[in-house]
Amino acid sequence: MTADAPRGADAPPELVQLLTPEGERVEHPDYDIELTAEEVRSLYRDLVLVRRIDLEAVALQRQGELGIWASLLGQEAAQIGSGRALTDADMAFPTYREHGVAWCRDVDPVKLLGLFRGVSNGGWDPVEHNFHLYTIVIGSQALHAVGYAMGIQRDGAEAATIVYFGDGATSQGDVNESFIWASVFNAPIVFFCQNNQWAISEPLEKQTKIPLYKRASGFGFPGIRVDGNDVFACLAVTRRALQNAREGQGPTMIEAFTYRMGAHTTSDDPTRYRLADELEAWKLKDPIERVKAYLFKNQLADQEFFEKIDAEADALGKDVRSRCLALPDPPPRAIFDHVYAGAHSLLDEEREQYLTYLAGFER
Amino acid sequence: MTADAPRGADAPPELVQLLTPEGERVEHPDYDIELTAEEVRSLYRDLVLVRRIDLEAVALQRQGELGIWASLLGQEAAQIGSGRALTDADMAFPTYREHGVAWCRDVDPVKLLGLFRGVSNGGWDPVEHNFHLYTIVIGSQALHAVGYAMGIQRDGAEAATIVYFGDGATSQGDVNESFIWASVFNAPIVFFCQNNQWAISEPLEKQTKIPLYKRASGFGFPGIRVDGNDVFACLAVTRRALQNAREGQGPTMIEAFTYRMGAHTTSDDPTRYRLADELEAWKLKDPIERVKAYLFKNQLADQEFFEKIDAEADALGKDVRSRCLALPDPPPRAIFDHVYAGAHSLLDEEREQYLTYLAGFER
Amino acid sequence: MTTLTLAKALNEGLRRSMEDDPKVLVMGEDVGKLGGVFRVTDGLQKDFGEDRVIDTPLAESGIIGTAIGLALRGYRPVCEIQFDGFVFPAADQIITQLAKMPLRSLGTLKLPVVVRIPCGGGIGAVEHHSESPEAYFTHTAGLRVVACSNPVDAYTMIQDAVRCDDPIIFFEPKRRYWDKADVDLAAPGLPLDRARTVRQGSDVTLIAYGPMVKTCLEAAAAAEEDGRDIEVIDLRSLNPLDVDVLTESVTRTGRCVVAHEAPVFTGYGAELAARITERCFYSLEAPVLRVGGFSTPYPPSRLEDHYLPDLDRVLDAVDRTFAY
Amino acid sequence: MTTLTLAKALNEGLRRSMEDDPKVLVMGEDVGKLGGVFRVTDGLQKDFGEDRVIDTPLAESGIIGTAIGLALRGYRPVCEIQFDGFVFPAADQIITQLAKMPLRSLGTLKLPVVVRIPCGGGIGAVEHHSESPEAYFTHTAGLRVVACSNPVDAYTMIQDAVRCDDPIIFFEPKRRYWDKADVDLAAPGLPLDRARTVRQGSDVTLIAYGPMVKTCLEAAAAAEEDGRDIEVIDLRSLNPLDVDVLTESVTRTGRCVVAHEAPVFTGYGAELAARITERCFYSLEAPVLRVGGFSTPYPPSRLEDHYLPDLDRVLDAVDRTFAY
Ligand SMILES: Cc1ncc(C[n+]2csc(CCOP(=O)(O)OP(=O)(O)O)c2C)c(N)n1
Ligand SMILES: Cc1ncc(C[n+]2csc(CCOP(=O)(O)OP(=O)(O)O)c2C)c(N)n1
Ligand SMILES: [Mg+2]
Ligand SMILES: [Mg+2]
Repeated sequence: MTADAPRGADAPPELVQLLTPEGERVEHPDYDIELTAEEVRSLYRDLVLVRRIDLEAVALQRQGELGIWASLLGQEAAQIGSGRALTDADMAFPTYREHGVAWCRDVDPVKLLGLFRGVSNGGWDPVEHNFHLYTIVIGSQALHAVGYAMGIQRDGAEAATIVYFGDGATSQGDVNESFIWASVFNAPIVFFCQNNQWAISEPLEKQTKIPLYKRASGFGFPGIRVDGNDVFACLAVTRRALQNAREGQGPTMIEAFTYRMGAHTTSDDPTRYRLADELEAWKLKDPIERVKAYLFKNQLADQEFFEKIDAEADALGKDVRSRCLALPDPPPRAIFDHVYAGAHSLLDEEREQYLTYLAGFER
Repeated sequence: MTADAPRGADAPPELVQLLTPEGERVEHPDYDIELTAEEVRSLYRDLVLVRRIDLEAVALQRQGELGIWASLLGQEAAQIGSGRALTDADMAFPTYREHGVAWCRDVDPVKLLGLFRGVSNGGWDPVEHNFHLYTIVIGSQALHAVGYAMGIQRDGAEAATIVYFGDGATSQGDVNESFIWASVFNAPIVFFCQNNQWAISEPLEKQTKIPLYKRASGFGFPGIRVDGNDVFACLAVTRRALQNAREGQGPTMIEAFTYRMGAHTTSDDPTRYRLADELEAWKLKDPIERVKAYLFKNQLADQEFFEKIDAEADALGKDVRSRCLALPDPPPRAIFDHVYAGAHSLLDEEREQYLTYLAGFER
Repeated sequence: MTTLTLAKALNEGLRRSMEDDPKVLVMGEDVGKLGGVFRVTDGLQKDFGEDRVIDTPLAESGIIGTAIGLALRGYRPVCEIQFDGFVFPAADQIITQLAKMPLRSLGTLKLPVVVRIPCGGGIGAVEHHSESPEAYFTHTAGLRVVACSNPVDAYTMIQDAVRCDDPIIFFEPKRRYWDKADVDLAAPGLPLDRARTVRQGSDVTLIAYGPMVKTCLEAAAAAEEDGRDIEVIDLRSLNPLDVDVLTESVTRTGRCVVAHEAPVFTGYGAELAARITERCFYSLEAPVLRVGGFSTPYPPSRLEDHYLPDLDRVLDAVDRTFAY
Repeated sequence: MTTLTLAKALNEGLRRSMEDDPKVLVMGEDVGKLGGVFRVTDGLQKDFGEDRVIDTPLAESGIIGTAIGLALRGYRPVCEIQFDGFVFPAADQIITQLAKMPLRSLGTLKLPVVVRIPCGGGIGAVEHHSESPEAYFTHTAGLRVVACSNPVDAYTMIQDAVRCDDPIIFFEPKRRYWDKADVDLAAPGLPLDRARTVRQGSDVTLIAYGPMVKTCLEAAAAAEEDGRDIEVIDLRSLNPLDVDVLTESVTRTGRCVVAHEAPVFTGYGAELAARITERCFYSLEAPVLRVGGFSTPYPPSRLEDHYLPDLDRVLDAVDRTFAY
């Protein structure tokens, strides 16, 4: 029972892996998957594009256009692999770093940027995308996801729910309560924990003494650790878990073993608390490079393809940037709108008073 | 992964048991214990006396002398076994039903009754007895206990902490957070869960799908299920867990498999939600009868001994009753005292105003 | 007309809501077979099944958190918090999630969740079973907060609350659960956000809600014997506040006393006093006075009669407004 | 005299507390190596070790709950809640345990726990990072609640808070962390429960605390140009309230405005307004007016300048008191 969290280069033995960092396809007895060349190219494209969006967002923050940004750098495979495992009918509950999953759910990236720019606290329609709003209070969305899954059960629907949270979040009471609820009600849910080894400045050892995926066993459902930098494995494992959930086999916890390559957010300075060589070791396990190597080696894509994707990424980056800059500030009255669905005398009065007050300046 | 909570007569296989319901001593490979005749007689006495206190309290409540009472009937062995495993230096954190543990910590039973009578919200000095106050908000004391254990660590003291909670409490976020803290800080603590099969009207299946003691494995420390109606086993298992804690081996969770023979509290009506034959099955496993049988069979006690204990119990019951009836109501100013350790202008003013107001009636 | 206790009126109201809308769920600790510790959900599980009347694990954050998820899926959960003092483990889910999610979604999401809380003291209970936490929630924008005081209102208010698309904290006056009244099961109620003048008077306005309404009516009756004509207003809705009814009354009477069980300091009465003073400054003959709990935790039950504002303390405050 | 930012003054105060008393601990998320997201605990772990400066698991209930246990064992934990909006998972431990345990023990137990909360808006942050939850705690009997507004007070108040035997909620004005002042490290501070008149004036009393003190001083300076003489009081302690200082001032000026960032409705300002009106009824030329946040969740940052009371809104309220 000692800490078992090799944040360095060595993959722990129990890890499900289908694609090595060198781009070699490996077999796994339980989780194999068939992917066409087209599918792999498509995953590659996703990975590259979301990384590009992320880079652009970091740059925009540096230039003062966003208040803050939480980068997904390094976690692309975990998010694209799991995100692409979802069907349209499935519902996803993110934390605040799931830009890759948002991409899979067709949420306009500019809407994500809007939140960090401060034009709204949400921005997209969760029902339209079956992708809930970002949740900033760590862990609280896990219970929403279980409740939603209980709703799916009651509807008799052919769907599952997935909820995303980090290694740090596993310490919150709410996340543990969500395990209990899910188990007791046999809810169709997948707990997808991106263990990126850090919760701001705190290493995994501050949250657990044993591998996180083992937490599930204490609540009576299966836990699996997957190579979070391996998009094939993340896709395979999540797909299976979702299918189990849809079939009434209850919850699964997936620990995607990955690494936060960047700062916690643009406000953070990781040099204060972690060593550069840890980062270097993880660079060798980059989620994109290994897919590229695989495509190359197996001649499933040529230079032209990669250039095309890069060009698409650049265009996307530019588009996101220009639309972000064009985001209008909301009007003052937006402070008051939608707080309540119905009329609310107090709020209505405050709105009117404030707008009158503001109008006074224009005179 | 189905519910594994035989609330009926059959003991689950993984249960640590040293004394059968028939009073036969059985061996256990890991948890054996040597008890002198004197020690067994002393345990028997404890069991009988706390049951008597409890009966008296129920009667007092029925007669309107207590607002409510939470009976320990059926849980005497779990409480006396674990309570007698404590050394003076150890600290215990109870919920609200631990009258047997309180007895082991030399807390005057009348002080417990005082709480349920409504003369105070606490009543004893937790430092004097190394027995914390009763905690009514389910599960919240588990974190206090872990914090206290972290203090023991920092003091370098030779002591451990034990915290009591029920099966229902295992669903609270706080209890699960306390598991995390205990594991991460390797705190000298024993989690003693009295699984009495019910949380008011809710059977165990509403809290867990798997045996509760397995919860610990998800957090990286050992969990053990003990026959909670077997005072020898409870003593042996708790003693070992406490010793492990004192020696720096970290936390243990003990699930004492027992049964709430009475109502949840005197306000409750269990006939609304549970069947009588469940109760009948558990009566055969009575924690006191088996010790009596053991003492008898092995000629470690004679009729005279049992009569003496019964007489002592009667006397104790009478004494508790009369002292309970004599408990004075606190004076009105007690509302204000001890809210703050230091002076507090607002409270001081309210106290003075109210006492002046009251004095007005006497004129 | 049917004679119902307040608890039974809530039960009937819930039953009707469940009959009317299959999306309505009831959830909480012991709400199923037991029917709740106060029997407010008695018989509902038997008639609507375990999928609609859900006995939950013992965790309040879990109750509210999963209710939010169910609401996101289109359900209308009515959650029971077993006692006032046990709402705090759910504080985060209520304050940071339930209250704020509609705005966060720019109105795309509605969260029709009702959180029922038996509240207040006077039943001789142990710690945490007698509290009045309303001010924590009235100060939380995004929530509606209501409190019923009698069986007639209880019956319609719970149905209106279930029908409302906003999250609502619904306070039930514990010590009045067994009060009886004739309830017309077909009569519509006053809109949920409206106060009711429960007694007309001209000398002073007495404002209360929940369990204190009865106390205030008794105080008014007693004062009548002394020739003092007290108007009593039952707020019913604490957020939003039906301030016009209060303004009209205090403008007329010139004096006002507010009473609640919660501690006075930063309590809900402070808002009433401040707001009424803003509105009625020139009409007030005396400051708005507050009667309530002390700045202490709720005391052990043998002292609760001192803590709870009674007829005498209410009338003492009334007298004091006349000393100005 | 040393020039210190408010954050650094807190850091120095904490350092001194830890030097003076080996039982003082610091705990929270990222308080160790990182020194806290605002660097208030910078360097403390390096100098006092991991046993005294504890990076905790990510769970606020756990932080306060274990701090209570440590206090029961004789320690004096200073807990950091990373941002105001994240105090709610700890609400139960603070409200039902920390606040009530001393009384529950009839004074046998003391709980010298300090809960530090960076509070307020104005830093362009995302949701939950700009809130002002003080009213939830001032309404919770058993707690003391204080708010510092400047480096000089920050330095002594944190030390006094650590020395105090009661649990204290200690609010730190986030957007003022980088404000600088000359601090005399040897000078004793005003007692923790006392308000300070930070500017003398005769026309109207302006009451604030925490981040709004600076705004109010700026408002007073601006008003001076218009010939209006505003007195500004920095409350420092919210519970208990130093009501005598307020009464004296308002009796003199006859007008009063209170300002805070939290929503006005059932906010702390309601208590100030109600209490001051009770005390100064005959002296008031106008009702006590409140300026604060709206009855909405804290808005996205591009709108926060509208939400936060600024100099203009404060002076508008001042003007309105003169319209009576
Ligand atoms: C309840 C709560 N407490 C504290 C925070 C501040 N905070 C934001 S992110 C974070 C660390 C989260 O770590 P983890 O769960 O591992 O997710 P990651 O950021 O690594 O993706 C903390 C402490 C918060 N958002 N919510
Ligand atoms: C936070 C909280 N929620 C609800 C309650 C009401 N309540 C009191 S006891 C109880 C059931 C407790 O069950 P369990 O933990 O199994 O302990 P037992 O009573 O069986 O000893 C409940 C729901 C409470 N005291 N605290
Ligand atoms: Mg992380
Ligand atoms: Mg139980």
